[in-house]
Amino acid sequence: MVEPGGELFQSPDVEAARAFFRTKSRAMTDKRMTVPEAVKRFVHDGDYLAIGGFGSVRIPTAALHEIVRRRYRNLGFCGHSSTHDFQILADGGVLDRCDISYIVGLEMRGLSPHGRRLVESGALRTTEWSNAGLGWRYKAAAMGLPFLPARVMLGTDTERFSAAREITDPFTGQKLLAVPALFPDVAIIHVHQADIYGNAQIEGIHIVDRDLARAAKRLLITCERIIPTEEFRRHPERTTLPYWLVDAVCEVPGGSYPAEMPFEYTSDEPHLAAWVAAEKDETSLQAFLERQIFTTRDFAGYLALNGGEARLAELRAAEPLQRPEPRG
Amino acid sequence: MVEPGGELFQSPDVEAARAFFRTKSRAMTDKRMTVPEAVKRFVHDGDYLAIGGFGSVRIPTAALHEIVRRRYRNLGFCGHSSTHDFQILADGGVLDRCDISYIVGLEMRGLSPHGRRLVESGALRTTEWSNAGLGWRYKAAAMGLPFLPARVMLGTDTERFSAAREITDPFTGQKLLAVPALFPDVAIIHVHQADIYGNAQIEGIHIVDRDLARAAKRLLITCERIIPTEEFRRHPERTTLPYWLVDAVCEVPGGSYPAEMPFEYTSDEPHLAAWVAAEKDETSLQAFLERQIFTTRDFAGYLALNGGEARLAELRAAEPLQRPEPRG
Amino acid sequence: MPETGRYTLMELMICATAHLLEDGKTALIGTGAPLAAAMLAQKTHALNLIILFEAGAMAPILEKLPISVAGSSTQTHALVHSSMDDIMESCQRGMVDYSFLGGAQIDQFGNLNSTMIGADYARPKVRLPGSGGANDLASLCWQTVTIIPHTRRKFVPRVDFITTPGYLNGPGAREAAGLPANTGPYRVLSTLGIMGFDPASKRMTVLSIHPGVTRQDIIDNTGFEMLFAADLAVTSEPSDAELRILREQVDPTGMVLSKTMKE
Amino acid sequence: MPETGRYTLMELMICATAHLLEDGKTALIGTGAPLAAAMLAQKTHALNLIILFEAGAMAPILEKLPISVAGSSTQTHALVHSSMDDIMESCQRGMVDYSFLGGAQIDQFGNLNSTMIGADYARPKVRLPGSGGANDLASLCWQTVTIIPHTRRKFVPRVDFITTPGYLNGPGAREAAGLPANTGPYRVLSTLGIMGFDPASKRMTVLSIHPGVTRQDIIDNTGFEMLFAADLAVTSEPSDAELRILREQVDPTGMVLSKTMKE
Repeated sequence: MVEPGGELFQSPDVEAARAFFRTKSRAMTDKRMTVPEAVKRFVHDGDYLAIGGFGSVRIPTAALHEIVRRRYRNLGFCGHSSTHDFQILADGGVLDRCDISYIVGLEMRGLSPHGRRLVESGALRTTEWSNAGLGWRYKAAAMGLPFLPARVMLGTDTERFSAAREITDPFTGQKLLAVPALFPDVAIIHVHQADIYGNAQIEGIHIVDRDLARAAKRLLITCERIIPTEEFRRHPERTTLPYWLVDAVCEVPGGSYPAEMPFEYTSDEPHLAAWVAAEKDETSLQAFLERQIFTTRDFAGYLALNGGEARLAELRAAEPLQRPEPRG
Repeated sequence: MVEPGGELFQSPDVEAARAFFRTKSRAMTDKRMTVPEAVKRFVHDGDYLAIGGFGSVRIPTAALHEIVRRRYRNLGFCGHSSTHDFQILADGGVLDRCDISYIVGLEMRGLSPHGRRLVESGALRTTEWSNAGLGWRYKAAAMGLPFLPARVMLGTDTERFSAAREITDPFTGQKLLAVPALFPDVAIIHVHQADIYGNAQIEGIHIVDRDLARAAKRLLITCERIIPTEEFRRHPERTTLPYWLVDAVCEVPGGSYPAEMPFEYTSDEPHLAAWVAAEKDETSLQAFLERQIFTTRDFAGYLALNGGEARLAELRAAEPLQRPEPRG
Repeated sequence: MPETGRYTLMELMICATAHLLEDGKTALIGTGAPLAAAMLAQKTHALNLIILFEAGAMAPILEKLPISVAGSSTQTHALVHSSMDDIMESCQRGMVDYSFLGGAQIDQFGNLNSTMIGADYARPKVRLPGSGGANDLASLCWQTVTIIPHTRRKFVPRVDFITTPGYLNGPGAREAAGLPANTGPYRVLSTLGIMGFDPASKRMTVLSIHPGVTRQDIIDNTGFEMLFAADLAVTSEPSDAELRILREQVDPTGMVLSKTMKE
Repeated sequence: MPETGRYTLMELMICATAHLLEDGKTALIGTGAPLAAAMLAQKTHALNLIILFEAGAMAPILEKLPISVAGSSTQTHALVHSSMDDIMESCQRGMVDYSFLGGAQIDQFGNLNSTMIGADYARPKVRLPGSGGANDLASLCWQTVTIIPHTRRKFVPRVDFITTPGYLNGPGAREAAGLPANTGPYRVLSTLGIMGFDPASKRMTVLSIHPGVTRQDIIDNTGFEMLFAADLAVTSEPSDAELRILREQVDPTGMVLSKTMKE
């Protein structure tokens, strides 16, 4: 029996979670606010943070920058399929602990030099997981369960350096892994459409965002556009998140830039490459962050600095996915 | 600690299930066939059967009648929110065992006299569950897990007469119920649209059919209409079931009659009331079944006997849900 | 209480139920009287009460009282067409405030039987539907309300089968069984009065008596020793406005209002 | 083998990978060479190969090679826009036949390291991304294929960190660990040859050597004792038709084909 070796950053206690969710407001109120307002109000030093999307796909860039801009400290992070989102937070120096299924790597774009330095220096407390294992931790929380059984990670060092535990199926005696529920203090998800109350539509694949949105204690939404509530009542099969899960709604057109937003715009590869290049040493990284984040007032400033609407128009033109035509 | 008292009708062994699913064909072949062909080919005496929908909503009536018409024997049944579907099978005398979260009852329509007689006589071996508990048994199977933890049924006679077991959360010590995976031998689900390969769309709520379709070893689909595969590729967010889950596709317009089909037609209340009335004693029930099922060649014959297209047109006109208008 | 005069017993009970529902809360509701109460609440003091149906409809705008909890009438103008697992998992996570139950038998701890009448599970005298979602909702939702006719056949010393958990065999029993903390029966609305549960003993306690009903009526129609609150009240009567909305908007066809609460 | 002549080493490896894929099977595929191989297989002998991406796209018709496994290019004309949990649960249920892996290190049992180089987890010499979905796919899919450059730095006696399970420490180890039965590494495609695993010892065994490569080349570039099949073959070369489809239809921009398999 492999003993759990990794640190468990968030409690899987479902009674504590239920007590919190009992008090979470279900009121149908106008939750629109600016990104700075939303971040200031719902993100606190020391919080455990989770981000929707997939690193370079559908990420809430504006909120990530604002967290760096406000120089938050000691945030925990769920490194689930994280690439540019982790890069922003790691470069900004706001993290002190991290559950990892995938960080530092940038898929086909190589590795993040500063992400590597951060972990190799021992400055980040880390615990290992797999994508499914970490995703099922969200699902356990979303289901109101302290754990879910799984058949992954078993027998590996990934298990040894995780905080999972081995259990036995009471019916067949099958050995299984128990992955503990993960209730992030705050999650931020970028979506296509939302109404003023927080009802939200995500188009294309959902990755793990349905479960993440339900697992999170506080949930911030940034969206490409605000639409009328009537649209949700006309297409209830398309509602990804009901409003009572959501604490803040921020309208940020182009809000996933420089990451791609399916059906909207593709990624800005030169900018992402420049970001990696800027990480080559601390000096160039700090100069880059100063220019891109600390001296830009907000996301609009950041976007303007990198080509603004004209650049976004190019990226929109290059997007492979087209919205489906109206149904017959 | 409550000892499990109920009979476990289906093995939750995930290794056996994996071995089966490994051999299940993923070939993209034309799976259209008549209901008699599909039932004859994929349903066998002694099988454990599960039905989609919700008893009087979106049920595969044609297949249920065919199972009775062919006088199957010793079928197991998953009585999850079952009303008219259970009524047809129970009246037809094809069942010998049943997992129960809800049977005999007909929601606002009272109780099934024959369903009562069947259980009160001891002719049916039964095991108790709750709707969530039984639904999560499908989900465990769909997830490839031998069980899922749950916080229901605990401390009650429903638990005592179930086949669930109590376990302890390895992280918090919380007492939980383990509900065993349920892999039905065959499931039958009525859907709105399907293509010739088995890709399927269900409109409105899904109840537990996403999980059921994935849990079932063999899956028969009856549908209101066949549509081109291109429609699925144009609206991939609306695909409820991918074709590789499906073994047979039967086009049966009005196929949920006399149960309602959201967005299509409402229920035939007088006919459902007549069915309950016919159950008052064995003689009247057998006469009713003779007339409605055994002497009708197929579902078309049954429909014609009860008003046919004219009646269906009235029920279509009375359907409260309208298809959403095309998206802007 | 005679079914004559300004309002019926059913109307009184529906209005009393509606008064229990706060605005901006989530309520898991089945068919019949509780749904009429929820619709009335939405049209009076609880505009943003979130109605959920166990089969998967979330926050619909109801046009007519549904026959089935999965039917089209539960899905009209809904915000989400979801699934039973999503609904039940929301309950398990602690997001659902109210749920409503019924049953063939209830005991002093609020345990409910909707499975069977008789002594032998294998050969029941009367087979009933079973739990359906009742056990789930009573286990997982924060406050459960039971609506049930008040007779000795239903208010029994010991239910033949505990389908759905009340306080089981008393204080601490739910927690010991592993059920979520701080849950359990909240109110019982009967044809004679409104009952709660004594915080210490978890025993059923009459909080208010319906107009025209006596304390003795309740004692005579209860199969166990019923407790009575010190500050025993009379159930507040429906207002003319409530009755008008109930009759004209909530249930114009009388689908529920025409029913009586007798067995 | 020189990167000159009728085809490149990358082209040889992509075609060899494509030959492993049967029609009408399910394949969980990431980005890069394996995806090029799957697209080639679809355009040659495996028209109905079902391509799945771990982030949620099911059975797309790919127009260009994606940069991200969650990007728009994985979703074009898909049959289902689903989610990672649906995909991973399909793998766990036994519905996914093939998956493809890579890594920084591999040992004789096919265990893979993509987490860290060094001896101390807390202070790694080189931090790598971690498992991503690799551990999941290697645990759950029926046949896993690893594509990896063949050097002593990668083919090591002992990986610094077992990120992803091969046969762990040998026969029976996967089953003892609780991993699904009859799973495990199927093939290793390197820059020098194609390896399988000895059924009895579960040790890596060369099945075929790429054209122009010698047995000694493999021994010299492997950090553990490599086994060789009795009927050692030469890896079949790409046909002109395959090369044409690969260059003109699968990867016209050279996104993958322009890469070399060196570190």
